[in-house]
Amino acid sequence: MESKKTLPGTPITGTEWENDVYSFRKHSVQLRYAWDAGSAVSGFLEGLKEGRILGRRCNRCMRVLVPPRAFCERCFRSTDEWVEVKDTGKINTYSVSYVNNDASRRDKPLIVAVIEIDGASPGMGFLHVLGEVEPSKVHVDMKVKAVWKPRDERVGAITDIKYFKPLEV
Amino acid sequence: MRRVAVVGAGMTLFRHRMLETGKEMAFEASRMALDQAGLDIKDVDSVVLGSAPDAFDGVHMKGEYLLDGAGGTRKPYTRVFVGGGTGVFVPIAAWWQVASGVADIVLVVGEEKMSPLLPHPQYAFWSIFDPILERPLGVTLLWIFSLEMRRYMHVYNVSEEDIALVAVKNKRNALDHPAAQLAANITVDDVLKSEPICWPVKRLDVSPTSDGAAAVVLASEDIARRITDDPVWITGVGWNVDSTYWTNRDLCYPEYLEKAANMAYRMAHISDPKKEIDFAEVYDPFDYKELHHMEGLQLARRGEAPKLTREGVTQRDGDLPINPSGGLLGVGNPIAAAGMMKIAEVFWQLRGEAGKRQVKKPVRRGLAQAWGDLMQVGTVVIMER
Amino acid sequence: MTKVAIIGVGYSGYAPLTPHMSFKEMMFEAAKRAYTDAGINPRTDVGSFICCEEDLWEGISITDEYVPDQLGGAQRAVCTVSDDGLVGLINGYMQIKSGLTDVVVVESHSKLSNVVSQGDVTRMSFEPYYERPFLTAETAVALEMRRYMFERELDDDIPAMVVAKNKKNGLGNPRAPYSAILSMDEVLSSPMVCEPLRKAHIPEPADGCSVTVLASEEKARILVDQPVWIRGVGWFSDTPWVSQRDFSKAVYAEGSSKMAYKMAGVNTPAKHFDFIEVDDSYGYKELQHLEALGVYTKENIKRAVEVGETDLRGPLPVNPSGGKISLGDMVEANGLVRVVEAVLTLRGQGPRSLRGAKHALVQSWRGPPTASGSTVILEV
Amino acid sequence: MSLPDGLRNTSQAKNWVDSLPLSYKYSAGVSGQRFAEGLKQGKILGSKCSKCGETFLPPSLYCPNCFVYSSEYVEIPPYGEIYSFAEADGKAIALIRFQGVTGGLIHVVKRPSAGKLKIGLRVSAVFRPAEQRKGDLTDIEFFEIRPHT
Repeated sequence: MESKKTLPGTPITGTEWENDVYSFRKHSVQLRYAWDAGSAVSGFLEGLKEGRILGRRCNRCMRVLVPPRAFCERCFRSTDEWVEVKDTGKINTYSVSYVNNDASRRDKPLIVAVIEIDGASPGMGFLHVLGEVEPSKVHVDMKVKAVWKPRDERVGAITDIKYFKPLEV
Repeated sequence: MRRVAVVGAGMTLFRHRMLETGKEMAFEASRMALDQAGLDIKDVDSVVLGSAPDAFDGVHMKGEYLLDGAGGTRKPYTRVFVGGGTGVFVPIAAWWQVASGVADIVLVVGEEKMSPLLPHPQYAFWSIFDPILERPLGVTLLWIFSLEMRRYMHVYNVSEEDIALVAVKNKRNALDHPAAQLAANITVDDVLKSEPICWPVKRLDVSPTSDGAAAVVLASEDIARRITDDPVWITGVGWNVDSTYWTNRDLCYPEYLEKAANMAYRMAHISDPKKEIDFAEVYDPFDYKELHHMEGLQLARRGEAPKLTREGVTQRDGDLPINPSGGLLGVGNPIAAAGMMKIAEVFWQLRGEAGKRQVKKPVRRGLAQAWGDLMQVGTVVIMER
Repeated sequence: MTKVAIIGVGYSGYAPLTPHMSFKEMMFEAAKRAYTDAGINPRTDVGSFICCEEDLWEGISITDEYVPDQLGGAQRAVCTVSDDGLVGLINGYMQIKSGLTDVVVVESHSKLSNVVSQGDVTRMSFEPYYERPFLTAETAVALEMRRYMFERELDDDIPAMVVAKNKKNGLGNPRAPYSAILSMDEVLSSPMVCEPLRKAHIPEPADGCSVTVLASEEKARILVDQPVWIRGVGWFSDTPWVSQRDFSKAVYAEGSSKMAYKMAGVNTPAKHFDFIEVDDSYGYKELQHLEALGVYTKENIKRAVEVGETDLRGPLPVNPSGGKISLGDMVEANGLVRVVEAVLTLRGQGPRSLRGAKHALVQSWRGPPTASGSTVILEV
Repeated sequence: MSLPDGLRNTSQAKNWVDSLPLSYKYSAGVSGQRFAEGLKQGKILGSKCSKCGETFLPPSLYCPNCFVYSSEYVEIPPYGEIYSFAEADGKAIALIRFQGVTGGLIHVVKRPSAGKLKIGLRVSAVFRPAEQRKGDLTDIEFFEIRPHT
């Protein structure tokens, strides 16, 4: 490859792209889906609507799985029962997002975290956002608690929890 | 198990946007690989293509769309996919075609055209998350990597400075790569002061989005010996996928990569990878990933990779050169093509054809690795002279 | 090198809607059945898991992320082959042949009921600059159908007879949700979608999951009494450009079957098989595929349909399962769905008239706008 | 609430609705760019392979048979014939093939005022006025049946 000084390819500059110097064809589409949540996630969402976080226990490895699933991936068997876990937990890891999902800048940074839920097996938790706290005050292992939307605004969604806030505040 | 050799490699420039369609880039890289192998398309028994999400190129079943560019017309042709791990997985899927005796010569192509997606290719990554439990939170790809980076830093007490050294090294290595998109001479300070995107991830910690393609040709032993004096053998392959439930795993260490590597080491009869691997192209879409992956590959003990980096061990003239190509951070990250670029680099290094990028010590055995999905996939290929 | 056998099959769904289970739960159910059938534990006995699926049918990019757990494949060698399930099976076959491993699981599924924008997703599969502006799946199919019927001088009644036959075959198959007693006249009076394509020609979408377990000869003989051997495999693609194809023939089916015949040593395909499962989309595809497989010719295909040679009780039953017309369109799972049917039939668990069948061929096509397909030859 | 292990009635089965809004800007590519420039001049350009001599439409940077760079772009006279057609919603879409060319163009065919569309009918491209052309296939307004054929 060293002998070949130039590699194939025709780069387009930002200006050429913006001004449509070349021939482009545009196509926009809104792909709509309606995913079946299934038994485990349906139960989880119903729990959220009631202000409760639910896990599933596997009676072989005895783990309490959060988010819940109908099967235990370790034992390859159906999970056995619902377990209500707490709406508190500790931060496993966190970060501070300055961008939206289309790479545009956010007006205000957002703190996101993986939260290990109390009552689930060690290390089990889910992704959510933090509120009522400054980024500089957050730390790994910090205790947090869910802040729920009012009952009549809950619809059975992960966003029925508005955010998690520090427990000691 | 038949022996399988790499006999040629090729690639396009990696750039933010290219005029070429995905088909055309696939052709350009494939043609170059066939030329290096001295082969015609009629010699090729089968074609395997790798490309990451359809949402980038904007074509559903894009493997079908790309097939003529990859040389698949009127041939056995297929596409394999393991997220970001795809680039290093395509040659594995081609390897078992040759090793099984079903094919003698296989063209292996990695392609990615990320630029068509508006307003930004990053948007596609929203759709990799669980539609019910994660997407409603507005999650981005950067979140999960910054979460993993933070966890890694916390558990092994790694500093942002140590991590930045990887970006500095790889972008500098890329100055010698003719395909490079983001080669640069920068300092640790530049990285630390670059704009925070999703702390602890900053602008210069991250590889760019890119268009590009890369290809290699695999051949059975008898054919390889006939067409080249310098075949490079694939002596180990491994891959592994961890649980989907990434919020249930400790992100500080990539267990799936350890398992993928062990699969490849077993096949290549390697018992002490740190001693037996001469250099490696490890997956570095973010600078901390190079460290993380060195540890998963057991090229460093857990938490030890930052120290090796600080000591210069991973430089081109070091004892264990890592990413002499310049990696994704320097050369660019057209996902499946980026993994294939690493395969091509190991091939060129082992043949002594890497020019200014050639590592200082003599090399006999190299490793290429990629990673992807929800921080979940490890793919490993070991190649030897 | 070792022979490769199918030692277990499992399925779930196979219905227009499956609202009671997520795709993961559907996969778990099919996998459990396949592992029980094969007598294996996926956590200890499997060397590799292969899943066939496409992102936009799932509504999830990098959809292989969501595969391992429900198959028992977490922290194992799992990969996606973005192709028909039959090509996944062929890759599993090669993994075993290469000596890489001795047991491979191959899975594919459809949750088409969850895809509200099915038409838009299909349109996204057309080449964006030259072809997408003018084509939909229906127009692309109608173009080929018209030309094929023109060249073979077929009247509308011939594809309709295929549809009626396969709808009827499905009535004997407990897994076929779209089976029916449907006369040729009813097919011909169904609404015109895009002339000459009618609504009754088009396979209806279905949800479902198929799982197969493959094993080396040594393992197969230890694990099961009745392995089904894979004697030949082939996969092949014609040009992706709709505009550059010869509509009169299925080049991909010809290429893939030649490859499989060579491997299996089949010289006279017209006489070799006890039954055949082929892609039967739109009725006419069954005919085009049978020609490409070399079991009929362009001269005798019309008569074969007219006199019922391919009927369930004819000399060469084609699609005894009811085919895609009766089982439904399960996108990437289509080929694997038919492998499950063929395996069950070869084990004597299919139609009564096929008890004792020893040789079967399964062929699949990826659907519009592709010209890619695969063939597998099975034997007990 | 009693917690069901599985779902016990349809109302418990949840279904999550969302969409994936996707917006693309596709490059016509190296060969597509040449084709687009041809269209603006009222020309249909194909590509020719120096190795096998075959001419392809759509034009391609490479010969799909020989897999080498195409040597030249050649103008194809805008007269072809209907290889096949499909009719829906009062519109006819046809694959039009040109003499000596592999491939063809898929486009709208204007129905004849008398008679029906048939395979084999000869058609010609009707270009939009030069000032309305944008460099994509809609620069050809439609194909029409050639009179006196």
